[in-house]
Amino acid sequence: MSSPFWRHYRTLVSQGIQAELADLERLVSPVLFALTTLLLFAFAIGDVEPALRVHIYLAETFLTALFALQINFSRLFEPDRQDRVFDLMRTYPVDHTAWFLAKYTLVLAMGSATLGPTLGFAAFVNQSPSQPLFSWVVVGVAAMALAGLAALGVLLSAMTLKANARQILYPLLYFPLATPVLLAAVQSSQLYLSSGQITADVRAWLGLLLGFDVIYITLGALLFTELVDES
Amino acid sequence: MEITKLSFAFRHRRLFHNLSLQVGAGELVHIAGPNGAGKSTFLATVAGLLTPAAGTVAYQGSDGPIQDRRDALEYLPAEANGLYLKMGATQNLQFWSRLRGLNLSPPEIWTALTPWNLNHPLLRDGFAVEKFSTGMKRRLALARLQLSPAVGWLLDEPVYGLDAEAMTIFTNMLSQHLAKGGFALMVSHDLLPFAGLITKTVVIGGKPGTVEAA
Amino acid sequence: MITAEDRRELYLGAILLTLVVGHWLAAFYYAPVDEHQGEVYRIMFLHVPSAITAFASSAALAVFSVLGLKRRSEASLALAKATAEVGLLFTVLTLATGSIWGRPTWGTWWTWDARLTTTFLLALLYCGYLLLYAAMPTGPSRIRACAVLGILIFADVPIIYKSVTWWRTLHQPPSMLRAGGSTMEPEILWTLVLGIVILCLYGAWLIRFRSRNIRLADTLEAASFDQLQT
Amino acid sequence: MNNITGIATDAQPFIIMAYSLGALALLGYAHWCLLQRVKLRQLVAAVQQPHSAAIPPI
Repeated sequence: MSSPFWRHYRTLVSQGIQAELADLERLVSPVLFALTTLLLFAFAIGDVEPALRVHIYLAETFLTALFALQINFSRLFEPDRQDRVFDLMRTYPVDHTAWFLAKYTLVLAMGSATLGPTLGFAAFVNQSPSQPLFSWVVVGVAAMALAGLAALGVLLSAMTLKANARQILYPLLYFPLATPVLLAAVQSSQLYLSSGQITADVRAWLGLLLGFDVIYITLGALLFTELVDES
Repeated sequence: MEITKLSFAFRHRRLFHNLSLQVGAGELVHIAGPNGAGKSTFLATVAGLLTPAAGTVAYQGSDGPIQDRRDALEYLPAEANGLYLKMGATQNLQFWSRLRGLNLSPPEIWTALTPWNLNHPLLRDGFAVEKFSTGMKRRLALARLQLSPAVGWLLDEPVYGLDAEAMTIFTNMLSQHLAKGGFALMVSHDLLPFAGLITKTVVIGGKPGTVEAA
Repeated sequence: MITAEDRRELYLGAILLTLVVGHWLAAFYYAPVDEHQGEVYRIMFLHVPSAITAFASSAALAVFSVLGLKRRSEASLALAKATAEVGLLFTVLTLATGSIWGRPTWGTWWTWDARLTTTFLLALLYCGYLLLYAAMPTGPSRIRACAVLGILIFADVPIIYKSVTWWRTLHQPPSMLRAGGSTMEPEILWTLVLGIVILCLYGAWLIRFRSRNIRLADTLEAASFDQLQT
Repeated sequence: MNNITGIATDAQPFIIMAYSLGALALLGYAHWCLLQRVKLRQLVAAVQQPHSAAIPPI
């Protein structure tokens, strides 16, 4: 497996991870943002009668996840933007698909590092004696959502690399495109939690989520090359 | 390397037009011309960063045409060194050399740092490169160049920020590279150290893209 | 100042515009009264063609974006940008007429009807495209970035539509926006089809006209840079 | 167009509102494009005067 593709992939992933570890702020700030957002939701929504608690919990969790992940995605190329590393990388014989996959893997890792605490903390603050809200199926749904969003995130990040007012432009492009993921995640989790098992409806929603993932991973790999080629 | 009729317009402004140039083994081409004439744009175009309006850049390896220009060229930008600023010197060199297919152990990287006297236990590891001085960053970038197997160097103000001692180290390094059959295109405001080495001069911004033998 | 070419373009535009107005008259007087909604359903003859033009524009945007990636020319970017602009115009028109139609029909200005919601998102996506166009400096990287976004938008619309439709069917049966039940009387059907064709043609004309303005502005920008030079 | 004869009165205001919005959008945008085209043509004419840099015929 030492063909250039995998060598480039491993080199880029390990460099990406080291860049994250070298600058811990990049991992901590999205989590802090997520926890703050969850508190804001709790203060805004206040007490909820049990019937609605599950629905509110899921809405809060996935909205917070969507916002927090957006921070990870939009700052993905930050280390590469400094000192023209990104341009230099383009003059190196790097396989562009390996480059995309490396960035995708990296943002999956960063995303899980944000998603984990978000899901945990949301269940923790919203639970009640009768309703322990944490469920591994919801975590699975969140993982599927992350898989699609990450591909979209990498593509948008590379696309807006040279745009000015990037910080405000990114969410304006990301959120509308990500709505199907939010819908699918909340709906499938809610149907599961209310019925207790994977019904046909839940499977339908998960199928849509899977469709989104597949489309955006393939589009990502194809279109990333277009973004990185000359100039 | 064979450049034929390369022309480039930046924001519809013609920087160089129909510029043709042959660069053989052991040649050092000096890119001359007033500021803002497009010297850096020319190097970036040859490096593949910018799409030329017209013309081609062809790479003739000893055993036939080179498929990917990026295998043959190592680019040194003018105002940047391509360094991960939050990481250490060894990590940086290891990354770029591994992308070139070299699997160097840290001690091997340290020996590459030695000529640029960056091989200090406190400096080479765990010390973010952003804390380096401009000259030290430039020397680290030149160490990357030295490690690279690429045959052609595209140097944009290589000696920027270097002190006299580093300047001589760079000149020796460049002449060794040329002696080994490598070539280089260079933009430099300071030509004194390279007097004997330059084989050709290309003027950009003066008369349109003419080539005069130095 | 107006060249002969401009004049020809304007004649074509005038013809299309009269066709649009002519169709409106047909919508008022030729199409019969609808037994469910009475007269107010006539808004459909503007709402549905406008919606179809808006979604057709997203397809056109994708086509110009792929062209943009292939040829990397400013011309394809100008066409794509014009398409996004006209698309935005028609999505906003669709939302406005949809909500005006909704008021007498359901008593509210807005319902989370699947098609309306998707149109709303499409409007946001067009705005995003125009923002990216404005945020990037002129040059090949802008052509590429906008082209990729154009393709993303087109890829996402069907997913959005499916997810929104499922989201709504869980709560409310498909809305009764379709006038005259499933089988439309021939007069209504033909008036509607005619309206769709005419409005799409008019939309295409708007795109062409606007894209030539953009090309003209690009050329003048180039001239101003040359002026800078001398 | 204030009283479209032959249309039931209660639906009239909504139809008028919708179609006038339609006219505003379709005509307004075309008008804006036309004004822009005229302005650009004037600029081109001004630029192509003998004293300024030559510009390829558009």
